[in-house]
Amino acid sequence: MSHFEINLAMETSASPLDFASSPINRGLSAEQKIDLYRQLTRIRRFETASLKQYNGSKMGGFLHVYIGQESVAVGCASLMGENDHMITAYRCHAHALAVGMSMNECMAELFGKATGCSKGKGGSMHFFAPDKNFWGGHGIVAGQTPLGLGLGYGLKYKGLKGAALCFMGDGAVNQGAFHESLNIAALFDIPIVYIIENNGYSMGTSQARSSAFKDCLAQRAEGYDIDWDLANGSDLYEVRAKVNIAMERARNESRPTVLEIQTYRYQGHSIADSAHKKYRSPEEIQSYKDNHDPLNLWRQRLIKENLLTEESAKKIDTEGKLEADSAVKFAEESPAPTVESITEDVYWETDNTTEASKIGRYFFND
Amino acid sequence: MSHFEINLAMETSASPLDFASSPINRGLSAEQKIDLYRQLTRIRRFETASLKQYNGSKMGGFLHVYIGQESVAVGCASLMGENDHMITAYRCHAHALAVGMSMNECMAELFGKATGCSKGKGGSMHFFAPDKNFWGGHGIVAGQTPLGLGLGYGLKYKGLKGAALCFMGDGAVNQGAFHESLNIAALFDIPIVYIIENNGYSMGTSQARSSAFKDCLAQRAEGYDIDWDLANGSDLYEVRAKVNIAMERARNESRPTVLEIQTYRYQGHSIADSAHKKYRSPEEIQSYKDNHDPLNLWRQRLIKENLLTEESAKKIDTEGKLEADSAVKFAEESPAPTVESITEDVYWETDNTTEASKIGRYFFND
Amino acid sequence: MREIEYRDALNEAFDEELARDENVVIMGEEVAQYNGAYKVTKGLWEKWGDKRVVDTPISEAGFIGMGIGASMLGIRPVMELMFWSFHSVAFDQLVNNAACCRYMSGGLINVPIVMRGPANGGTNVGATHSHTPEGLFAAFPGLKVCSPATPADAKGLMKTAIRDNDPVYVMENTTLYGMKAHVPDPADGDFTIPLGKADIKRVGSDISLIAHGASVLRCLEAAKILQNEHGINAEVVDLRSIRPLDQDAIIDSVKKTNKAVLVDESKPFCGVSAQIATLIQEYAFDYLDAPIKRVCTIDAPAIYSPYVEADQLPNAARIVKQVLTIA
Amino acid sequence: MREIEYRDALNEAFDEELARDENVVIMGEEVAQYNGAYKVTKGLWEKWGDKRVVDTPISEAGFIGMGIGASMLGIRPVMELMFWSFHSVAFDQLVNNAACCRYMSGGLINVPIVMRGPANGGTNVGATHSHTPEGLFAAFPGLKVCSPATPADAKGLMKTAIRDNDPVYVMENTTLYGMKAHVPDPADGDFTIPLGKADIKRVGSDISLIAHGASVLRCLEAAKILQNEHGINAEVVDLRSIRPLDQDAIIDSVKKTNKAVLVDESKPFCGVSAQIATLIQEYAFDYLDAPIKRVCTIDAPAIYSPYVEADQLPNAARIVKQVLTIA
Ligand SMILES: Cc1ncc(C[n+]2csc(CCOP(=O)(O)OP(=O)(O)O)c2C)c(N)n1
Ligand SMILES: Cc1ncc(C[n+]2csc(CCOP(=O)(O)OP(=O)(O)O)c2C)c(N)n1
Ligand SMILES: [Mg+2]
Ligand SMILES: [Mg+2]
Repeated sequence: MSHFEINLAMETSASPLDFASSPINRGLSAEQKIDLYRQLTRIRRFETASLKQYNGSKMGGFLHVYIGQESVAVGCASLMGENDHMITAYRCHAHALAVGMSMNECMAELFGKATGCSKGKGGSMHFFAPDKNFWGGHGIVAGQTPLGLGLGYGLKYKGLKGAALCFMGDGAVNQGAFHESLNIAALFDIPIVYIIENNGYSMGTSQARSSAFKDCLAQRAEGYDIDWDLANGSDLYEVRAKVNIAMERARNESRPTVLEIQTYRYQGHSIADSAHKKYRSPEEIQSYKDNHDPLNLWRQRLIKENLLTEESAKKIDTEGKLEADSAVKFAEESPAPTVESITEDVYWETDNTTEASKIGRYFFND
Repeated sequence: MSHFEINLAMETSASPLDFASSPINRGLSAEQKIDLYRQLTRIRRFETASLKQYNGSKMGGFLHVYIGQESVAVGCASLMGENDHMITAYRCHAHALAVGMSMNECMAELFGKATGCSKGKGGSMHFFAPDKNFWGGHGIVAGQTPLGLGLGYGLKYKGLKGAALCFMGDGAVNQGAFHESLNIAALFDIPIVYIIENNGYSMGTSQARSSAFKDCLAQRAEGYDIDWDLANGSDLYEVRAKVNIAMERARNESRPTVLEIQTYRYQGHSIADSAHKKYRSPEEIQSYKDNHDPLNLWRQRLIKENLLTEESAKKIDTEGKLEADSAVKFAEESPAPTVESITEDVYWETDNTTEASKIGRYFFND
Repeated sequence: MREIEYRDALNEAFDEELARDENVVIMGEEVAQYNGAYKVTKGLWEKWGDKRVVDTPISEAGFIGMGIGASMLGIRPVMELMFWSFHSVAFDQLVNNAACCRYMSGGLINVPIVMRGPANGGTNVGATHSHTPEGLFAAFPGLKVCSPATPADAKGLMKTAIRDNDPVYVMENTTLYGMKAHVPDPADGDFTIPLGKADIKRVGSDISLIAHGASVLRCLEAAKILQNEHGINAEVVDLRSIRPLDQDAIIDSVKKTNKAVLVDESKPFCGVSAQIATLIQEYAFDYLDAPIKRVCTIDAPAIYSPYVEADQLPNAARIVKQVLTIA
Repeated sequence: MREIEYRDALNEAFDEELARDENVVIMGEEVAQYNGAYKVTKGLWEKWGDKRVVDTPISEAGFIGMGIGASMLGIRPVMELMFWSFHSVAFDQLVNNAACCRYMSGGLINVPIVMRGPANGGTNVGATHSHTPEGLFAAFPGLKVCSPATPADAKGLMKTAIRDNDPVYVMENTTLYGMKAHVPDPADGDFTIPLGKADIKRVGSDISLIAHGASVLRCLEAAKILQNEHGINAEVVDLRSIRPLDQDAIIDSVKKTNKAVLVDESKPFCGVSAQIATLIQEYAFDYLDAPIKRVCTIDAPAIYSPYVEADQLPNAARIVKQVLTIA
């Protein structure tokens, strides 16, 4: 039984829900709905372009693309207000774009250019935009989960009404740091939403081979007396409805939630993962594309709602493609970081040449 | 509501159980039952003696005594067969004695003497007896939980029918390593029993201030689809009955269990913890001593079963006291380790002056 | 002259900084209601309440990571590791998230946390509880490390650490908590000591003893013996801060004395003293009359036995012996 | 002469040791069905099955601790960290349980595990994935560390590590996995290389370049340039093993050349090279014609950008430049 089927089995045991009519979705204007489609396509176009550029050897290191999962980042970001914060793992491009980062700075970062969002220092796994309440982009599996807790803690400490959204993969639930975070979240009443983006695999390992669980991964939250839920990630309405409930719980009751969102990645774990059609069948991949693709489903939805036509949808998609192309051009033409810049951005005090930075030796290069 | 009351509330919801008549207890001979009493008293006497010696400055470092919890270690050790293994945290004297280590080697270890079980290198927190399937004595909270998993893994790898017993405190459940261990235990079908010795406090922090949970700590096991149970630690019959079920599950089904045993420590966390009557009331301590003391209860039980009289019980207790006194004498008269011994027991290869040990420099003292 | 204990000097630093900046929050296991395992935070919870002084569960990776995350939003957590030795269960948060987030974000983030607690041997708590990781952390660019040897240094460095905008790891010492010495009266003004500034704890001319933390006190004992019994006038350089490091003070001292013995409670392999020796031979090569010698902790896990642990650590006798090989 | 890749040399070592000793078990994330993230364990699961080659969840502290516990019962786990960088989430198991259990038990226990995986920069994977912790672990008595630079060394050292009765941490290198060179044919007999034995990879007379891991190859490149363009005949000493350390080979080389440049992919502060420099100045003080110099990774977290990462690491140009300051 695939993880989607588990989900669907659970859903049908309750009365079938129409998430389109949940208050948070009913309030959406036509433009907003169309803009959500724009975000979905922009992300897919960005990822497609980056994949191509990676294969053209324009980047180094890893590239983990998000194609297939777009509804999750987009749905979540669309709910964020001034005091809501986001943090995620290494598969971070979509989250970055969804909170409003430009394709230019993101693509330039992938190219390792000085104009990148992290000045070429972070790369694919480390996009950041604190001004947009986006705190990365983190490479160590589950290492971001206590940081997310800290964002929630900070909100609460400052007396602000907000939620921290912390994303992680299905493989990440078995890291100790996550469990320590859950206990603290419950004990300290931290306004955080842990979102498990369950795409069924951690690298080449299926969920069943990496995690012991009863009905689903989010259910582990019960042991800490934390509310939890399971959502079908292919439906943007459902993502928004369920994440919103969790965010409201954080904002109003300062209580944590663990929300597992069922989704799927079409590509390999990273671009190096050429064997990804071995540990899962081509049929499985195709069936997700055919039946669960978040872009297709949202487009069809909006067409049915008479907000889009095939043509206008196509136009939006083309705009995304052009934007991605132009980001590639921007990245290509941007300057590389200098060797001198290697020792910048290490210490705040030396970067700001404060009085403190003048006392003692900070760097030990011969 | 104290953690005992929670326990009792849960018990009464089921039909009251008479653990004395469970098969594992019915099979006990008179001698065996009396010997269990002897073990309980030996431990209490050893701990009382060590406490006195510590206060007389005969030892360094920490001393975490086990008084009040004796039924747990004794009950568990009494169930161990040839292929069962035990590992625990720093509050380890009782486990050591219960598996058959001598008071002499244990007391000498506390004194830091060369005749100690760890040659004076480990101290109070680090008793070991691999020949008795006892693997320590570990100072880092929950650091022993993956090691325990390894003991179970080793059993399974070798095709032996046995159980690994891994003990930990109620404060230790919030360490990441424990949760990683639980997932692996369930995923790999490891024959292990995790025993949470819940004495209600981790240092000065009550269970409620350190852990978020629903009904009890062991229930967290549910998230990993692991069997769990809760036991009243003041009743030796109950401890044996419930631990035995778990050990049989390990031996026969190679499945893990998490078992929470409600118990209480009469002394402070360590001897340095002079404030322990502040974070818990003298009345609370007294009520445990009056109503839950495992020695008293077991003695009364055996008297009721006509296996002991107040007199014969007293005699056993006196023997324990004499044994402890003589262990103090042994420890006092034993030689201290030499300075040269500091660099022994670091590497197996250098200790055994193998060929390998003669190649390259191993130690970097000037 | 006011004399107070090292632990009280730290306590005063926390109290003053809690008053100065509402974003400062003290956090750790048993730091609030229990007053700290070593009573360093005594009275602060009672005075400042639940918000500013916070007890955590035994989840070092969890609460330290939480502090790092909160610091990105401008909170200034001052977090206790009951023993610095427990860094081992929070290492990822300490060396990746605290040290690298600024870098990986191209300078968009800073992490103004303080991590503190005792890091020393000498109290018979065995191998897992006696780590001295000052060199280990100073090896990670992005981190700052200091190790005060006196009550005044403890207070002055701690206040600076709390105000610093980068992560600062302060290594205290359980064997020093009860040490009493002069600390300027708060009434005489704000008292801080900069990171990166060594302190010549004894002026001398014949040999430089270079140390940090409790080893500084061992050096002072040794210097007395050297003076009285061997007529050797040793200079004692207290590094105080490991990173940033006062290289000038080290090199100046060696250029004057032409000889150096480094005293370091680290294990010898890649300890702080290895780094200092490397710098001295590079920057004072022509001034050295003899090889630089070291006195480190004897190269084994920390032994428990109270009968021999003192011998495993640097002590006056071992320092004197080592000095005499080159003096 | 048979030439095979570094990764295949390792694979051959595993295969041979799996055959030799039924207690050897290969363990780690993606090592079995996926053949390893870098295909180092390719084919082993298919050949040896579920019992001997085991995929683990992403729980480094959990499975490494499990391996340590199992090793106490005589199992010999050979555990992969997909990157050595991930040591940060398992640090407690690696430096306390693996390194100290023997000591704390007074020698009753031993921990015959192998930890292995790549530890290097140079592949643009950024700060958290590019740690080089060989010095960090060698600092803990109880542990052994080696770092092979060639396919033959990789095979020979790995087989020795697996048979060793203490914990051995083998630091491989993703940039070397594809390197092809001679490795003796198994048909010619059991091939092992002892720990603690350095290898002079190039004999020279004018200066000693001392390195380990991929830096050895950088030294060989630099030596060529030095010879051809500057007439300097450099000796290249490959440490291979960091602990135990072949101090004699180091000192002998320096006594011959009277000059040393240490090349070390560690960060400079307390890196392996700091320890080597300390030893040289102590044991070859009178033979040194110039200060010992170092070429380390530039002192910042690892930068991602493919345009500059090579400049952050030791490279031939930087080595040549440093040599010329003292040659
Ligand atoms: C602590 C740690 N261990 C291992 C890795 C290597 N690694 C990177 S991603 C990954 C798989 C994670 O899978 P999942 O959490 O499901 O996220 P997904 O890639 O599916 O988004 C692994 C093993 C790492 N980065 N950090
Ligand atoms: C990782 C780690 N953090 C903190 C400590 C300090 N410490 C030792 S025991 C203890 C309390 C543990 O309480 P619990 O697990 O309930 O066991 P108990 O002492 O009650 O037997 C603490 C905080 C430690 N040894 N290791
Ligand atoms: Mg996944
Ligand atoms: Mg407890």
